Amino acid sequence: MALEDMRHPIESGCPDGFQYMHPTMRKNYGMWKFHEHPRPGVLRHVAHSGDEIWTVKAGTQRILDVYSLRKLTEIGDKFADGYVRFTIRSNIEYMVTDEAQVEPLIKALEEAGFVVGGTANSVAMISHTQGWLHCDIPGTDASGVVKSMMDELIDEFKECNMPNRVHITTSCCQINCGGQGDIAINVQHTKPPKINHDLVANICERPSVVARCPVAAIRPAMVNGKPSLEVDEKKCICCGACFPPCPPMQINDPENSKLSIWVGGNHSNARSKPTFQKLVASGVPNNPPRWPEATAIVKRILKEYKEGAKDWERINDWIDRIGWPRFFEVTGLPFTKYHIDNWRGARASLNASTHIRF
Amino acid sequence: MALEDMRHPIESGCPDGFQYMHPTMRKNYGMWKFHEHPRPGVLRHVAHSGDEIWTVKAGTQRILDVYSLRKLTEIGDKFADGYVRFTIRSNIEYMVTDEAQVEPLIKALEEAGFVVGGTANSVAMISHTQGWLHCDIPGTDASGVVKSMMDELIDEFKECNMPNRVHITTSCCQINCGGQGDIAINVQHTKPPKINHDLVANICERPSVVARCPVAAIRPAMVNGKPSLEVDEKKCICCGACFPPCPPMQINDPENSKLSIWVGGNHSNARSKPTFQKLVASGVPNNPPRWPEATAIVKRILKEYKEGAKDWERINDWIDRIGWPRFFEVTGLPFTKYHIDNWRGARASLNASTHIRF
Amino acid sequence: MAANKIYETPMLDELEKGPWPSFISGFKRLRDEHPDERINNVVSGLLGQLEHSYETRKGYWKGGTVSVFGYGGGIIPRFSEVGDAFPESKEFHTLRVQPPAGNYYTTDMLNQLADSWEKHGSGLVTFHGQTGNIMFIGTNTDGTQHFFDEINEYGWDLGGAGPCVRTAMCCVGSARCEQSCANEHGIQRWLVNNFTDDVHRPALPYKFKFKVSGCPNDCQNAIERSDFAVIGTWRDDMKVDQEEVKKFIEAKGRSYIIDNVITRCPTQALSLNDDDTLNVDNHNCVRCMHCLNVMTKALSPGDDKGVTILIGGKRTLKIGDLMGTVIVPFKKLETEEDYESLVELAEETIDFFAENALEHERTGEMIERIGLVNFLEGIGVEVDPNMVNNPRQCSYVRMDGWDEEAEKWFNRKAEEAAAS
Amino acid sequence: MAANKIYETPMLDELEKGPWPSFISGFKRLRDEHPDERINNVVSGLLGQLEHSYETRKGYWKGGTVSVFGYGGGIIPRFSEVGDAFPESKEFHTLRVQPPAGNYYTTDMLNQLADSWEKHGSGLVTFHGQTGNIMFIGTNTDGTQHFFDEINEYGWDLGGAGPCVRTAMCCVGSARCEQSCANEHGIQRWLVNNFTDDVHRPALPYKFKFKVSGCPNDCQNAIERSDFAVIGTWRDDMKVDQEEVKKFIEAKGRSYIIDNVITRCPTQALSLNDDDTLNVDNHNCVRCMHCLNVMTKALSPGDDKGVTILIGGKRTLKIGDLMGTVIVPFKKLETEEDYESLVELAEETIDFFAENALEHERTGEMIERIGLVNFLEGIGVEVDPNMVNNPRQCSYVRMDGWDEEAEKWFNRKAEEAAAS
Ligand code: SRM
Ligand code: SRM
Ligand code: SRM
Ligand code: SRM
Ligand code: SF4
Ligand code: SF4
Ligand code: SF4
Ligand code: SF4
Ligand code: SF4
Ligand code: SF4
Ligand code: SF4
Ligand code: SF4
Repeated sequence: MALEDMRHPIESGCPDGFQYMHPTMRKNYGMWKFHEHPRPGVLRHVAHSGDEIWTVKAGTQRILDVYSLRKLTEIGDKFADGYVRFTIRSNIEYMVTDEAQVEPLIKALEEAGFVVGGTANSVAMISHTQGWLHCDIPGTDASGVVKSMMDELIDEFKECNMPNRVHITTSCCQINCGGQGDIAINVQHTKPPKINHDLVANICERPSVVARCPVAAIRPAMVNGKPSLEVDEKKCICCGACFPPCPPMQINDPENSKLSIWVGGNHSNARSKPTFQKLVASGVPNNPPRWPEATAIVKRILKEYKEGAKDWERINDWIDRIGWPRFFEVTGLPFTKYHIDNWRGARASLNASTHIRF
Repeated sequence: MALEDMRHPIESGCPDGFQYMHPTMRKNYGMWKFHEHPRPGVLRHVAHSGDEIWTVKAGTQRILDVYSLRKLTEIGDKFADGYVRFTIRSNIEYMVTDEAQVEPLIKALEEAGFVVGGTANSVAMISHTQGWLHCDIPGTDASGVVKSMMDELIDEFKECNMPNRVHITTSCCQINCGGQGDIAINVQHTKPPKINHDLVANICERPSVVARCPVAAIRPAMVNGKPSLEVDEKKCICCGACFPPCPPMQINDPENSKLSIWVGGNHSNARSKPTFQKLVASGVPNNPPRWPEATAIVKRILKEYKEGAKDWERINDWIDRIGWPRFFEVTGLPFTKYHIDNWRGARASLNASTHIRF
Repeated sequence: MAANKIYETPMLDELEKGPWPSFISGFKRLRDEHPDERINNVVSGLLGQLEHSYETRKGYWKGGTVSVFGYGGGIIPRFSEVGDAFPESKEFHTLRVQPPAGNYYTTDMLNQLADSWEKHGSGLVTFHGQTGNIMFIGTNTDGTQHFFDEINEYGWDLGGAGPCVRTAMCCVGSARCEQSCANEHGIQRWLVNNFTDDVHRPALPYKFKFKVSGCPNDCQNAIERSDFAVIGTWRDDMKVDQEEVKKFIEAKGRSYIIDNVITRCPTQALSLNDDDTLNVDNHNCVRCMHCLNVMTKALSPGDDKGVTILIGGKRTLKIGDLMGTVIVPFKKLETEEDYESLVELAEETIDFFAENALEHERTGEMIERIGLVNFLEGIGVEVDPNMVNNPRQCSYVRMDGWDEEAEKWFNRKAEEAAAS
Repeated sequence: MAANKIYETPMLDELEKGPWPSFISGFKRLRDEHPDERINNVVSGLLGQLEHSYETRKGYWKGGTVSVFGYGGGIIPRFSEVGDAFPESKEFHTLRVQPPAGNYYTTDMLNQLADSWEKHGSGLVTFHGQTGNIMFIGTNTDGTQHFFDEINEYGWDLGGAGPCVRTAMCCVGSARCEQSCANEHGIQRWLVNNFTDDVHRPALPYKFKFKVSGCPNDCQNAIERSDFAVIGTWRDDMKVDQEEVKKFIEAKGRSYIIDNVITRCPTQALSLNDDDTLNVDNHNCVRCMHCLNVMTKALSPGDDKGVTILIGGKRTLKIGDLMGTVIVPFKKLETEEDYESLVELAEETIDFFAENALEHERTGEMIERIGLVNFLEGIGVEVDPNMVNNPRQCSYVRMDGWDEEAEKWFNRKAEEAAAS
């Protein structure tokens, strides 16, 4: 098609949400008084005007086929005035004004196979990324990992019997598009990239690949007559940062790309300031289709957290109180030299005191 | 004298303290039960055996002429069984077993011009260094600064009406032989060293001088035909580290060598882990013989601490609770760009939260 | 209808088991039941390639360059490295489409989007990706253009991909949350829609993300995950409904409120009076939200609302995760001028970023490299003690400008005093 | 007698005013009243030069090389840069003499030292310098040798100066303090006297300091100021005398104990029972000492005492102040073997330091450069979670040895279990 015939985009940007918002929410915008949590998966928000919004939250497979999507809209039409929203964890929320609508709505959702829950002090829907399904650099899958884990954690999603919200995230490469989390399951490569030297010259802009390496382990080199790249394997920390700009730097490896588990990432400012997650386990096999080893560790941590933490303590709050030595003791996870940070600012992570846990 | 006639040292090292220790302390070594603080400057330690040691602590000019020293020993002979010790802050301690000895001892010390106090929640004797009196690199004096300040703080030394112990330190150059402290008065140079190029070649081992610079601002250079050193004044942080190994790098300057004041250094593990001191004021004139400007700031900080802190809060504990914005508010000290750290690991000092003080 | 070729998927079949909704079952429905053979085949190929990934534990997509006419970004192009084995899905691009602020939809609109996507794409869609975009996953180059042309006509635009301003996110906030201290939706649209050109035509050193949360609970992870985080808060005293406090204590008991509220305050700003009323030291309250979260009826934010702005959050590359740093402790957002000055600050920030960041360097990394003060001076923001946890610990700094800097502070304080 | 020449000292005279003991008055006494003219003159010159420093705000001493026969260090040599103006004190060296562990003296011994110093030196002395040495300040090269020869005969030896093992310090501890969990004096002498050669003959990359505190109050600032800090602590439950607790509450009131003890515990390990007895969660107590400090009669350390060892504390040069890091969370010190193994650890550390540190690099800086783990492996110490505030935050690490390392941990735990 000739250029002039091409359609020019309307740069409308981010649409106004009000046009799709439930009228009661529009009416009471910014004038909400309080909320209650009548049961898992349901929130009752009351406005100063006296109006109420009952929210029913349901978990889905994040990646929806149009059938599932239409099923969700159909339920919305029947039971929820035709208004929905999605949460940051890809849960769907139906908002109704009349308590009477709640039970039928829940029934319809559950009959359709969706899972009502994920509110308050539950294990929230695990947020995930693309993985083998679509990304160009994944070390593992995303949807599959999450489906496997949610199958095991579904009761914790449906009931609210954790000390506080548990926000779990996953990422399918060390770039970590999934956020940090109370528990995070991430990829951890353990070997330097295998370089396909024949391709480097044509595919990779060598200087910018060199610049990508966090530890300056890459240098340009001639390999069998062709301009290529060389990695100092002593320096290489197997982060995979060189792979996206230069696919011949093959970092993904069926055997040596492992999973690692991190805990204590808390982004809310409630109580303590936001905290970064910390490494607790690594070398976990990347084991499709159901990744049982990773799930087992997650469940073990959740069990101890559930038993050991006080109400309202997030995982980081709990560990702050009992101390890391105790965390490793109760979870039975090994403490290794790899747990001792040696990255920038690592000094702040060392114990410069006699505060010892016995 | 010919070598063979020289006397060979007896390498006896650190002497055994027991030979000089009060017999009651020797007897009850490691078997003390508790202590009380009957009055400022006096401690009563009781052993499991029932024995008691009454300690009377007195402040002195740290650098003693033999007259003052003999005065102290004479008092020790008359009133304290001939046993004394010195504390880490160069106070002298007399230890007696009989309460009746305490008052006469105090009287004798005070008549001789020494100051009884410095215990518990007082302002302890300021620990200091050598300064112009003896060091080869000082930016200011030490004994004189401390004498001037103690003249002003003597009541806080003699009475115990601070929320907790106040440990003040001073140092006479940026090397900081004085430790950190609840309050520290340090030297802060503000201009790069003036280099005496004629002397560098003969006096300085240039490579090791270059190596001393924390910011790699020094490079070897030929200056009017002679091998010398050059400083990149953009990089130079005026730390003076190049001066000791190379005196021609004249860092000390009557005008531009200023004093800075730091607070919150706490080395005990009580409550929080040990903390580093933080910069609060700089650009304070180095103003002999009495340094009134520095003393005024110290007194202002002590005043607010005394009024604002809870019992047992050290200065760092107090500021932790009220927050730094409030500290600058109540002390009236200016907050400047220099307070924002940009040294290694500075990131940990930035506020990555919405915890704000209003 | 059905796909021409069905690939064996023994491993993926395992993911149809278990109580959680199965994406694989959804895929199979498209493969086996959808009326459009194109969709049957595309999804069949996708399943085949995915099974192959599961078996070999490797990914087989590579990037490329696909965009819609007039734009440089917004598409994540995917070409299969095993296209010969699974030709049906050898092109499988994703369109990133900006959601409405707050992620609201009518069911009708969702159905309409589904209709369009069935015409041109795989029938697979995600609400939403981690940056907040609707991800329409799986179409070829033509489909990309046609689908965009169609939905763009009824109000939808592409989001960001590549080194550009990215799609923004905000929490549900004012629409349904009593904690909200800000008009999240307005803030998001004021900000991101001021930069549509930078969204559609990647020309920055690297990506730049806005996220907006209505209160310090930060339900959008804005501090950790965005370059420019805007978070609602308040400046005056929090509101205490003492009657509700008493009710709370009647219901839960004194020790419950002591153990779960009083002792959890990070700054000991709370105390319980003998008459079961609550005492708040608002001067020391740091607006962490905890007590308001526990006592939703009794406690609420004050009236003097505004936002705190933090800059520089991001994930791992290339120096490790960074959280944003406070650069504006408090800013009112009431008048049009207030919003304009917010947008100006964003412009200053992005201009400075564009000029000073290295290639593929995020704002947080840039600040780490040049120091916060240089950044503040670059965007014309004054220092404030709320920007730091504590003042400097190291004496290694040249301070010969001390007197002028002190002067600045005293003048500012004098002005503030005069103003108030 | 009197000095031949008296210099005007208008500025120093100001320091004779005020209630605090004046060092200047002391100097003048030596200048004007001491029977020995040598002393009158030396101190007169000193006063003259010091006044000159006060007036010009500069120091006028330079270093040099002076030592006693057989030793390389222990002396701080000082030659005046303005010796022509103040010839009497143009040589003004300081001897650093090691004090007895704990800083105890009989008055007789002090007098004897004063006698010797009057014979050979200025009559100025400090108990003690910041590293703990007795500093005999001010003598010439001959005086240095003769004074040392004389006091060395009756039991005194030089301390460290230069790149060597330095004079050590310990608190009063067991001799008079109920908090003491260690034999501070024994530890100090076991350690430093094992290295007398390294004290007297500087041959290390840089200085190395030992400091010993009997409990976590750390009255010697060991964590901040020493390369090798040994600090007493205990492993079993602290001792609680409930009767004394009750007395304390009777005397001070409940709210006092709540506000000053219960709520100040860093780990909330304390709770007050309704019968006014105290409950200690020893499992979560981190031995910070606070509650014991406040309630000296009611609370005391347990019986299973030992020490925690931290390495790498120092002040500002060259990377900023560093505190020591825990490398041994707990070590019993009862038998001779225990002390020997402590000394061995010190030897391992100093050997590793000698071999691996750069010139003028302290242990803490070395550890910062090579990483704690490399240091631990170098001295053969196993990792322990008590060494860190928290595990690593950054994923940038190569972990292909994970399984072996995990194995090590499990084996150690198994052995410990078997042992206990
Ligand atoms: C799709 C998505 C994951 C998901 O399934 O939800 C995603 C997918 C990719 N991310 Fe991401 N990122 C996604 C949200 C994030 C987030 C979360 C967020 O935005 O809150 C982060 C962490 C926050 C941040 O910005 O740091 C994130 C940090 C990255 C990074 C590392 C950026 C950094 O500075 O550390 C990269 C690598 C890069 O940009 O070079 C990256 C790159 C990528 C690429 C483009 C990989 C590549 O370079 O080709 C992935 C394309 C996958 C695909 O085929 O679609 N993605 N990425 C998310 C975007 C969907 C959407 O637009 O809504
Ligand atoms: C004598 C001395 C040890 C020595 O061998 O010289 C000593 C002796 C005692 N200290 Fe200390 N401390 C001594 C220097 C220190 C230091 C080091 C310093 O001053 O530079 C510290 C750490 C400094 C810091 O943290 O910056 C120190 C931190 C403590 C603490 C912790 C205070 C806190 O809450 O943070 C206590 C506990 C207390 O106050 O009850 C303590 C308690 C004590 C007790 C009460 C212990 C006891 O039960 O006997 C002793 C009586 C002190 C008094 O005079 O009130 N001592 N104490 C030192 C006296 C110095 C002086 O003359 O002023
Ligand atoms: C005399 C004394 C100050 C005082 O009046 O008390 C002192 C005086 C000097 N110190 Fe110091 N330091 C003294 C205790 C300290 C301490 C405190 C301590 O040991 O607890 C420190 C901080 C702790 C530490 O070790 O870091 C200290 C950290 C330094 C440094 C910096 C070391 C570092 O790694 O940062 C230097 C510079 C150097 O060694 O190159 C230094 C260097 C010096 C020199 C030798 C300056 C020089 O290079 O010529 C000073 C000689 C002054 C003189 O003429 O006597 N002095 N010095 C203290 C030693 C007396 C004694 O032996 O008892
Ligand atoms: C719907 C949602 C915002 C949105 O626009 O999508 C949301 C909504 C609410 N959040 Fe949130 N939060 C939502 C994601 C988050 C996140 C981000 C995330 O999940 O990745 C965080 C920060 C995560 C972190 O810290 O790592 C978050 C931290 C909180 C907190 C702080 C919890 C804490 O104590 O640390 C509260 C306060 C509370 O729990 O009472 C909170 C409270 C709430 C309340 C109760 C606010 C209110 O009064 O309405 C809302 C009901 C939540 C519920 O379903 O129980 N919300 N909330 C998000 C639901 C996600 C989901 O479907 O599971
Ligand atoms: S985490 Fe990595 S693999 Fe997964 S979507 Fe993001 S970039 Fe792709
Ligand atoms: S994997 Fe990471 S560390 Fe290794 S070469 Fe590539 S970029 Fe550098
Ligand atoms: S602080 Fe500096 S000037 Fe003062 S004694 Fe130590 S080294 Fe010398
Ligand atoms: S003063 Fe410090 S920063 Fe400046 S040149 Fe000398 S050593 Fe370097
Ligand atoms: S961030 Fe605050 S305002 Fe927004 S949804 Fe969460 S709790 Fe409500
Ligand atoms: S909001 Fe947070 S800081 Fe403020 S009073 Fe409540 S708990 Fe304390
Ligand atoms: S450190 Fe502990 S044992 Fe030593 S004197 Fe101080 S309080 Fe007593
Ligand atoms: S010693 Fe410290 S940590 Fe232990 S109980 Fe007492 S106050 Fe708490």
